[in-house]
Amino acid sequence: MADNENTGAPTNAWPDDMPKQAAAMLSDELIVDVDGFEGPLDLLLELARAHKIDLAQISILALANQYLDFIDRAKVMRIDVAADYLVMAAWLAYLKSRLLIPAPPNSDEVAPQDMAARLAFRLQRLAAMRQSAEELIKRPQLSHDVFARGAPQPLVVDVQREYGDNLIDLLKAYADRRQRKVVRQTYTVKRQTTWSIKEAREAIERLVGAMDEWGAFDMWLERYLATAETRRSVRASSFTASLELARDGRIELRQDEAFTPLYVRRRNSALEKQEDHL
Amino acid sequence: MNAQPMMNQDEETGEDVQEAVVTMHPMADRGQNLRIVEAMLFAAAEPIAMDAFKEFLPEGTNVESILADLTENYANRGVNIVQVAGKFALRTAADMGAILRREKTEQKRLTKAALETLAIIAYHQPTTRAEIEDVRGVAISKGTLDNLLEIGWVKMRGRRKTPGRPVTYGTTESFLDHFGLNELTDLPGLQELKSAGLLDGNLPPGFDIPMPRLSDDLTADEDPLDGTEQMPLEMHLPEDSAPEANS
Amino acid sequence: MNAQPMMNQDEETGEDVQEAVVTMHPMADRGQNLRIVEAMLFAAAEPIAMDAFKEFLPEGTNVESILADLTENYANRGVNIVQVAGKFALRTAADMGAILRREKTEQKRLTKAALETLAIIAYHQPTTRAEIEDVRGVAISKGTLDNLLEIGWVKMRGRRKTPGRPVTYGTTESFLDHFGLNELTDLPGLQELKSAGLLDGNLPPGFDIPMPRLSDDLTADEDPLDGTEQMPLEMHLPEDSAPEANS
Repeated sequence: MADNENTGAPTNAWPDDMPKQAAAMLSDELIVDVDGFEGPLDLLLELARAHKIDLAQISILALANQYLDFIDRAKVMRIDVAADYLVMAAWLAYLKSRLLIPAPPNSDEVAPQDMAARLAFRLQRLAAMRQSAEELIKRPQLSHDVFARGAPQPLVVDVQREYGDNLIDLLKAYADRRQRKVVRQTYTVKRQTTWSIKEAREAIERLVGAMDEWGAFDMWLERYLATAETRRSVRASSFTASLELARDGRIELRQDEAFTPLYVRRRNSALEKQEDHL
Repeated sequence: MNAQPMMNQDEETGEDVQEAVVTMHPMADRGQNLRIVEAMLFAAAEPIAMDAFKEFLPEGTNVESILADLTENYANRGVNIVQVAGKFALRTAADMGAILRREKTEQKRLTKAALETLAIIAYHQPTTRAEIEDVRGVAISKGTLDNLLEIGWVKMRGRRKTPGRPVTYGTTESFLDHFGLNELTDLPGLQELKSAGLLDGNLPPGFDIPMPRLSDDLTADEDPLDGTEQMPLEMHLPEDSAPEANS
Repeated sequence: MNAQPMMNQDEETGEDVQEAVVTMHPMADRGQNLRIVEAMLFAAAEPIAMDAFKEFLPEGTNVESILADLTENYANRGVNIVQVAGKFALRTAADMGAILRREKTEQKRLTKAALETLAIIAYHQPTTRAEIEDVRGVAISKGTLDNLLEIGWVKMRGRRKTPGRPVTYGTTESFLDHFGLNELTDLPGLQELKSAGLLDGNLPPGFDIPMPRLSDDLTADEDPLDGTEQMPLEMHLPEDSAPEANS
C-alpha cells in the first residue's frame, strides 16, 4: 500500500507488498481461530508478530490495515466477531483516516500520532509482559525444580503458663467467700424469724389459753415484734391465723370500728361466762 | 554389600540424567552421586530405603559407601544422618533439640472459682471435695480441681476415714513457692485477715478460720491413697450428679 | 554487618542456653553456632529471617558470617542455602530437580491468562484489576485472580486513593520463594523493562517510572484495606457495574 508515505509515522518496517502476502498466508489459520485471541490487543500483537514487525518501530497504519483486513475476511467467512473486535476495528479505521488526512488547524483533538504511539506502547507493553511471564515460569520453581525440606521439623515451642495470681488474690478470694457465706447464713436465720401462718396459729392458741378477757390484738403480738423487719410478717400471719381460729370457734374477735384496735379472747371462756350467766 | 551392577535395569530407569552422568569422570561421578543422595535425604518426607536410592543412581553405584561417607561428613554437624527402621533420614542433631526449643510463657490467671477452691484447700486441708463445696456454698465446677492438680498447686493427700472414703486434698510445695510462703503456718489467721481489711469486723461469734497445718503427714482421720484414684480428667465427675452452680 | 555486641540485652534474652554457650572456647563456640544455624535451616518449614537466627544464638554472634560460611560450604552440594524474600532457606540444588522430580506429582500448570496476570502484578505492583486489564487489553476472567490469591502468590495490599477506591494487588513472600527470588528487583528483565518505560501506566515512553515496591508498605496513593474486601471467591465481582450473579 502506498499509504505509508503520507502518514508521517515512524520508519515503516513493513514492505508494501507484505500485508497482502501475509494476509493470504494467515487467512486460514488466523481467521478460523478468532476465538483463540484474548481480545483485540492480543490479535494486533499476533498480527504484528506474524509479520515480524519490530514493535519498537511499528507502523500503526500498516498494522491497522492488517487488522481491518482481518476483520473484513472474518466477516466474509461469516465468522462471528465479538463486539470489542469491531470496536477496535472502528477505532483503527478512525485512526487510519486521521493519520491519512491532515488535521484542521487549531484542532484540539489528540494528535493521531499520539494515539498511534499510545497503541504502539500498549502493544510493546503487552509483549514485554508476555515475555516476562515466560521468563518467570522458566525459573527453577519450588517443588518442581527445587525442593524444600521434605520433613520439616517445626521449632518446638514450649508454652509455659505463668500464673499472675498472688497471695493477696488468694487471701481475698478466701475471705470474700467465707464472709459471703456468713452473710448468707445470717440472712437464713432472719428468714426463720418470719412467721408462717402455722407458727402464728400455734402461738396464738398457746397465748389465748390464758386470755379470758378481751385484749388488744396488737398487744398480744408485740411480744413477738422483735425487730422492724419481722413486724409485717408477724402481723399478717397472726391476723390470718386468728381469723382461722375464730372460724374454728376457738377464739372471738372484736373490733369497734375500722382501723381501731382488734380485740381477741378465748372462745371457751366466753361460752363459760355466758353459761355462768344463764 | 549388595551393590552389584544390575544389568537389566537400564530400560526401566534410563533417563537423560543417567546418560549425562555416565559420561563423567569416575570421581566427578562419585561427587554427583553424593549430591543426589544428599538431595534425596533432604527432600524426602519419609526415611528412604537403600533400594530407593539405587533407583536414582547410576547402576552399580555403591550406595552403602556413599551413605557411609555422607554419614561421616554429617557426624559432628547440626544435622545428622540417622537410620530409622533400616531406612535413612536426616535429623537435627540430638543436642540441638534443647537449643531449638523455644519457651513461651503465657500469662494466665486462675478463675475466681479456682482461686477460691485453692484458698479453701490451703486453709482447710486436708479437705474433701464435699467440704470445699460446703465452704463455698456451691458445687465445684468440673475443671476446677483438675486445673489446680495440673498446675501442681494441689495434690491428693489420702482418703478420709468416713463413709465413701473421699479423697482428701492439700497444697503442695509448689503452691508455697508460688505464693511466697515459707510454710503453711505463714497463712494469715483471722486477726491478720481482719487487720488487713480482708474480713470486716461484723462477723458472727463463732466465725473461725482453721489453723493451717504444718506437715504433710496424714492426720488421724486420713488413710493413705489406695492407688485407685483416677487421673485428673476423669477424677471428679460429679459424684452426686448435682448440676454445678456457676459461681 | 550489624552484629555488634549488644550490651543491654542480657536481661531480656538471658537463657540457660546462652549461659552454657558462653563458657565455651570461642572456636568451639563458632562451631556450635554453625551447627545451630544449620540445624535451624534443616528443621524449618519456611525460610528463616536473620533476626530469627539471632534469637537462638548467643548475643553478639555474627550471624551474617556464619551464614556466609555455611552458604559456601553448601555451594557445590546437593543442597544449597538460598535467599528468598530476604530470608534464608535450604533448597535442593537446581540441577537435582530433574533427578528428584519423578517422585513428585506434576504440579498444576497456570493458565496463560493467570501467568500473564501474575507477571503483570509482579512487575507493576501495586496494581489494580483495571490496570491489569488495561495491560492485557481484555477483562480478567472470573477465576484468574481468585486462583492466584488461593495459591498464595498474590495478595490484596490496600486500596488505591482514586474514585471507587479499587483494591491494589501485589505479590507475596511465597511468590518470591516459589520462583527463587530474593527480592522483587531480581525479577528477570526488570531493569530493561523499567528503562524502556514499559512498566509505566499509560504514560508515553520515556516517562520516569518507579521501581516495583520492595516492601509491603503502602505507597502514597494507597490506603489500607478496610476489611470489607471479600474473600477470594466473591472478591472480584466488578466494582463498577454489573450486579453479576454471585456464584
